[in-house]
Amino acid sequence: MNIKVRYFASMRDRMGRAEDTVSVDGDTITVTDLWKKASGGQDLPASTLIAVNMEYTDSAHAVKNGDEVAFFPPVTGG
Amino acid sequence: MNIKVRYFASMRDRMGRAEDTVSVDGDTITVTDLWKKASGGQDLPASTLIAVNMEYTDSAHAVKNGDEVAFFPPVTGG
Amino acid sequence: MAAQTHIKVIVQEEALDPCQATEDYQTSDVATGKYGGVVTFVGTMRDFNDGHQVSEMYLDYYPGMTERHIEKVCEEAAEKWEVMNILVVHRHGAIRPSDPIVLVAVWSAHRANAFDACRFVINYLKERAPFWKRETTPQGQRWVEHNTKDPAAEAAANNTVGIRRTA
Amino acid sequence: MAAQTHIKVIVQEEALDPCQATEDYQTSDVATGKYGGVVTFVGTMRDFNDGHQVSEMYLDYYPGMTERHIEKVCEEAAEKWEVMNILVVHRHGAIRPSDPIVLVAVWSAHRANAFDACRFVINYLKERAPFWKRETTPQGQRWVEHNTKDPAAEAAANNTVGIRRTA
Repeated sequence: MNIKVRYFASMRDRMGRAEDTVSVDGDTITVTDLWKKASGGQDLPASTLIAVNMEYTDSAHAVKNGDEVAFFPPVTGG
Repeated sequence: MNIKVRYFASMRDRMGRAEDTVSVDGDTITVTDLWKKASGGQDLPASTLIAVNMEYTDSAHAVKNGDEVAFFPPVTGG
Repeated sequence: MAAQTHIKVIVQEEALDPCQATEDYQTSDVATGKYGGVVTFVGTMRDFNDGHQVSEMYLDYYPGMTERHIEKVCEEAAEKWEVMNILVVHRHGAIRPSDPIVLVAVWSAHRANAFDACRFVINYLKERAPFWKRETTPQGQRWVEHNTKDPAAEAAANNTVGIRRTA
Repeated sequence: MAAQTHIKVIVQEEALDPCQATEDYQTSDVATGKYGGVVTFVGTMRDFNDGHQVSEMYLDYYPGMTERHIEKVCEEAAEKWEVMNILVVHRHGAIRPSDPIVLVAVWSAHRANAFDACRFVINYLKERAPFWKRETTPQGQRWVEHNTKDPAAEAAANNTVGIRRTA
């Protein structure tokens, strides 16, 4: 399955790109493992926020085919 | 001395005029007596508000030469 | 704080364009780049009151006294909350449904102060400011009555404003 | 209440004219003669932050998620307070000092509800809405940091909004 991954703000600068499409074997993958694949084995930086399908969630969340996953720093408000 | 007396809202309708200039013998007169003179001997209607020189006051206030006295119903706000 | 707050109060018979009034005042009187926000309240005439249709309202006021008392309340707000500018524009005379009646605009570095000060001023204007309403309904014209058992107490309250006076 | 409240949320890169936006929306979407007042908050970029000069700000956002979460907060406000209409317009992208960043406008029959709802929505927007600020100062560009010890707790808080949630 293919998962769309998006990065915002300083996370986009850090990754050097705004989004990835990550190919995953199997029906599901945790956010933690998805991040490892997308980042080339790095640990998820402390205080990173996660959204799956535009709702906040945590790193244990099981991502499924067609989900959109986003990583970003704490929001600063408008 | 001459005292300028002003009426607002339903008090103006009741008096049939917006203002009077009342001639008073002596240096001072209470608001109550001033009203009696201006109204031809009537009692001050209940719940009438009084301002002297644009500050709220009561009917015992001693009015002096050059003062402006106003009679009006309770305010309704804007 | 009062010394640092700029206050402008206008009572006018002409139609009120709240946007234009706010923008004109902001351009001429408000320090650019220093305030974080502006809170405005615009009050508009409704076409009903106490369950009956109102086709026109006439607002009487006491020229000089009305402005002076509104200014005093703005000064009181500026003592309570740190705000930069307060603008009040209020109509008098004949007003029709959906006409804007009143604008209160408060500029401040911090939004909480602007909200509190704006609310304080509009509460005074709606409850205690020297205005008198006459409504035109299908039954004719009538002065809106606000019965007072104790005019001395009301007069004292009106002088001190004191909606949230702490003393 | 929510079913009776009309809510519109716009996040745009174009310059924001708060007056024009409020008037256009009011003309097209707000029932004439039925509301007693409208409370608006307009937030403007200041030229300083944390003691240093800011010449430009860039606001990043998450298209789709940002609007959805703002709408949820407006719905929450409409459940708490009886209001007729809520309009939110928020900038993203490059913003310069004294540019309007955000407009929140709330129409209501009773002004207390409009004040409360407006304040609730702007507090959310300023504190928890999915925006990220990058400032340009004499020292260069920097993302504004908001350090979080516990991202899971923060995520949960952001989902529920709950600034004044009673449960």
